[in-house]
Amino acid sequence: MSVATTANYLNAEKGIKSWLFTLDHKRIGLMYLFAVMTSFFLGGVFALLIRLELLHPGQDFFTADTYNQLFTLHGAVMIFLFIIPAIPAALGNFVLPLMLGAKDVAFPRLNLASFYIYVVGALFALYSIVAGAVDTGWTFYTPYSTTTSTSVISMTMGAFILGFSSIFTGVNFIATIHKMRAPGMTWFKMPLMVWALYATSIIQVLATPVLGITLLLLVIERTVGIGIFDPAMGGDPVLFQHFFWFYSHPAVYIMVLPGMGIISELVATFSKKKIFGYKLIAYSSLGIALISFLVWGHHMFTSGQSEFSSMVFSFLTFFVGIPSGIKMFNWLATMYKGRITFEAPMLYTIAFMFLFAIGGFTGIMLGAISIDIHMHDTYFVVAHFHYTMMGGTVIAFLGGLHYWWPKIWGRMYNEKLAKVAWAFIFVGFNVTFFTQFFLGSQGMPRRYYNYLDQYQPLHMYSTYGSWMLGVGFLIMAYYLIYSIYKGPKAPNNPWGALSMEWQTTSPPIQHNFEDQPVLEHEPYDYDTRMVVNDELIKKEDVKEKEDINV
Amino acid sequence: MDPNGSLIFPSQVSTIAPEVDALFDFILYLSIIFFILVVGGTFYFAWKYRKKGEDTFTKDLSHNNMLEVLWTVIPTILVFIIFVWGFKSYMKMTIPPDTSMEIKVTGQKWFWTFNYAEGATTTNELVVPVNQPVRLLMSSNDVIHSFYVPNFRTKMDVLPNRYTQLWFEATETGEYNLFCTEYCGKGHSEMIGKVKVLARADYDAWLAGAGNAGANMKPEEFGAKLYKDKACFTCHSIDGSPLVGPSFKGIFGRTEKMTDGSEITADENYIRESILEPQAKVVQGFQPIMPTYQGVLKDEEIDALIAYFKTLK
Amino acid sequence: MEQHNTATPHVLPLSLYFTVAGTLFVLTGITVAVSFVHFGEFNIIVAMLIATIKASLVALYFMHLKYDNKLFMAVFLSSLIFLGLFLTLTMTDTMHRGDIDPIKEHPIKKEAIIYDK
Amino acid sequence: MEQAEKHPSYLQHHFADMAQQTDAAKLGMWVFLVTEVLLFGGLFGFYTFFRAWYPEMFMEAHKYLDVTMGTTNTFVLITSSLTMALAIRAMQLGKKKQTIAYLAGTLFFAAVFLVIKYFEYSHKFHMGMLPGKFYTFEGIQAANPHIFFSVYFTMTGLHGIHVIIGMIIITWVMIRTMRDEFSPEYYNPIELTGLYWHLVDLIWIFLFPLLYLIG
Repeated sequence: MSVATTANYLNAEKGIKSWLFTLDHKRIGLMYLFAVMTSFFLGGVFALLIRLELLHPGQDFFTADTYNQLFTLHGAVMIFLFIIPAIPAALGNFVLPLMLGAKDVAFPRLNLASFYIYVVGALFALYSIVAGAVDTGWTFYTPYSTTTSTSVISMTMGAFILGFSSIFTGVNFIATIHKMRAPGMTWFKMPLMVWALYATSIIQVLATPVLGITLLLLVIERTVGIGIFDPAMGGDPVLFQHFFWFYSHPAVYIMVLPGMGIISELVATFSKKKIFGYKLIAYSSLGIALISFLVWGHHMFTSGQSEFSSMVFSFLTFFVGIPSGIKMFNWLATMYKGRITFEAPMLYTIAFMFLFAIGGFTGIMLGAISIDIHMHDTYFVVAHFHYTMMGGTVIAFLGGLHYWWPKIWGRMYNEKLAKVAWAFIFVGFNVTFFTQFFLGSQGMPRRYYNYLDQYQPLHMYSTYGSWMLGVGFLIMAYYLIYSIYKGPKAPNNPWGALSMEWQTTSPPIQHNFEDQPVLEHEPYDYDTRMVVNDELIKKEDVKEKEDINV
Repeated sequence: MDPNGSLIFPSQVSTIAPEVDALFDFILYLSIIFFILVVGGTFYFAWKYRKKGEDTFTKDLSHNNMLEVLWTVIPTILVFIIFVWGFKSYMKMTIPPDTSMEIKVTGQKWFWTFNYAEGATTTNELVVPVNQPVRLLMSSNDVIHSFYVPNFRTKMDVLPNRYTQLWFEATETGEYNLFCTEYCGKGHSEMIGKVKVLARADYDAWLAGAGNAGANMKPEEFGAKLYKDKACFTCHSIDGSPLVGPSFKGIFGRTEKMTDGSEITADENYIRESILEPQAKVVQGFQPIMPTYQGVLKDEEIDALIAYFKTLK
Repeated sequence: MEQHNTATPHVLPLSLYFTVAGTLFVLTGITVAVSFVHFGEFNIIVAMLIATIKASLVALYFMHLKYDNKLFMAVFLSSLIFLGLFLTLTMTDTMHRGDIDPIKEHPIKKEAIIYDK
Repeated sequence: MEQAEKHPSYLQHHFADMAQQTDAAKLGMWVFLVTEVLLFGGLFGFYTFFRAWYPEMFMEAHKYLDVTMGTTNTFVLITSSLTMALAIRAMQLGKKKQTIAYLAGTLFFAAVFLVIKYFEYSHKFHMGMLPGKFYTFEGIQAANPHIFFSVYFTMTGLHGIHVIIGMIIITWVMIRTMRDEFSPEYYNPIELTGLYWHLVDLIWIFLFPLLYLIG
């Protein structure tokens, strides 16, 4: 694969077996990366097909059944197979031990097991396409999911198994962060990405089992008819929604927290500035993790839950917005008086600020109960969560992918093409989803295969936007894959970053570091440290380079 | 979009709508201010502090307690205001006034049925008087549906084996869209009805006539009307193409193979049974998912439908 | 973090294990005996109280929580706290459905379809 | 690092010393136990909500569970927990034979637990007290008694699966003990198995009174 001259993790061992049975977190991370990108491609194709059908009202390309299966698959694949493992299991697996100065994660075998569990879960989920695709939506609401004749069981079993993969990653990361930090790296000298992964792992560990038991019960309900979710059997479908959202709301933060971690890294690195309010950002990650467990009922304002419940959940919901807001302000303040450069990762950072702000503000709107009553299950919600999930998480993921790409492969991608792809994605995204805010507030319900003529113009623009997005991702796929084979050799520290993963070679050697690294400076000490051409320059050594105020 | 509405919302037709929109506008303006502050700030800083010339060390600005407290406290106060405001209007839209009239709503795959206290029954068309609080007592016969009228800004899930309620007071006459917003399967996007808001006198006249709607029509015409009104078309075409159920084209006198292997010729008895007990005999190749119309259709209505089917050659 | 070196085992006296097991046996006996006396809702409180004491004994001594890294205790307690939050917040719904309109409190048909004869 | 003098075979390459490895493993296990608590937590939730909705039915239905068998099983499981704890203690002192004996004892009691559970289950099956739509028993007058048995079978069933998994793991560490893989310096796998086994006991400690005693 790589033709680098020195020994590194990519070429140290050869043959397919050395990959399939590897215990190296970097190789496992790469296998995950390959898997999640495949899922992203699949989910993306489903999305394009959905948008294609919605170009005009009425039946154009698919039947209603096919359409319902498409949006279910789009949701399930994107959420369970792509976005949840994307940053922690793929990128996180690769960078976490490097950032901590460790040789590996705490439990390498568990790490490999989690990958294969993911694969098994994915096969289950994809089998459901062959076995008569599910048409329940990724939320599996009862009693629809217990009565429909499609293959709900294989999909829910898939999600159940994927849950274990997610739990094992979380267990692994928690133990790693607690026990494997390099000498000198105290909790408040860790990179903020590590804090974000820590908070993410807490949610994974605490919330996923509840989804597990819920899906298991759904399977039992379908097979044996135990009757706890089925109103005809004396059960309660609203209870299912509580159980489901107890996981699935925190899951939103499993997705976005690591994205925020990436943004914290990027904004400091590309502003060459000490991160502003380090502790506040770290605590806000934990705060989000905690509060995210207390707000799930805001998905259920119209579900028939008690009014008291709606009040409590609406109240708590607003408090989850505050730590996110704090982070935004801190990133902004980090840019102040920085020395900003605009490589692709920084462009993604700016795009993140723009898109996530919109996602956040519309989240506040939806948190107010009376507005949510109108907006619930309309395209407004669809647009809102795409702005947070795609505009937030996916954009941050892409930023991180470009940022660590040279470290992963030892190759640079084509910066010009990266900027072109970024522009396509940024504009295409807004065209696709900003229109949907208006569709939603005008009353267009989600999961509609057919719609009234009055909504046609906006649907049309939205579909055009999705094509732009598709073109952007195609360009990206081209230059990234090209760079693996033909890209120019990357320096060890192309961005001049100070955290530990940049102190080893690109790509890293098999056990990450020649000697156990010891923390000498904090990850964001850009006021006294500078890296030029892989060389660390200390302020105390360079008297003539006093900080020039720009 | 709605010609009477704004860019964002469809026109306001209930007493609660202006309140919802006002809160929305409040948050919208706040959001625009903060958006300019944060995202505008991002662009401004990005341009102002872009790298000019050589690499340098940057300033050690790592925290500022005053600022950090400010941008924690101010948003907290603002969201608290939003919560109280939102909750107050929510309480208003939750508790129906004592003067409300009551209509029973049943959702099922994939149409709405409305039962009036006066005995009238309509399908997919809710007729209400203007300036009159109306309380809907809702339940579902199969899966969860959701009752949503964008112009009223109200929505409530309709659950099987549970009652939920929703109330509104329409402020302008006209016809408004009624959507199902909880995904309920194949016909979900066809589960669209109308809310007809009438002036009081028109409403009373309609109510008086609603009981004997087919009185002065030929049976086959009445049947054709019922085919439309009762939303049979969601599942049964009249052009021969199979949808969820078999087509009605040429149904009368047609011999079909059933799921149990027997063959049945569709006559009056069979059609009648299929409407009242749809699961008794199901045509091969179709799912046994049709709901019963027991209590929804009256005898003379079934007869009218049969008369209509006879015309579909 | 690293308060106590787990590389050298911390051996507890044999008598302690038997005392704990003995206490667990006795408590089991008590909770069964008490269940035959009817205190109404008080029965639940007593049973749960005894179960909690028993569980604490197992966790503290058999699972060595008392002697191990305090972090483990925090980890374990967090699971109970979050479980508590889950139950409490869900009960804001399940216990309050009829608050505004009593008709919403109960299912329309109380018996499940399997009892339809 | 400084531990270059000695790197025993059971110390994995990416750890600096035994203390780090043991502590990491234990922390990992405790975090995993948290997920187990929440997995069962969902079922405890069902118990709580449905008991609150149908208190009379729960009172009525729980009388059909066999308190004698339940109590016996509680004693059996506590004893197995004791032998598990003693197995670990024996290994801390390097007494290999004792460890094997105690582990075998734990396995034995676990088996007894399952046998008793089997008799309980078959009795319920026989009487038609099955979960959900298979429920045919007619002796209970309150509404929807099948839900109680749904809760009973899912809770004890999931617990039973955990007992079986525990038995497999105990057998595995027992074989490893026989192969002389453990010593007072390294007995981490037995310790972790113990933690898992005690948790299975802990869950039963709550299941028992909730289902058998107060219903």
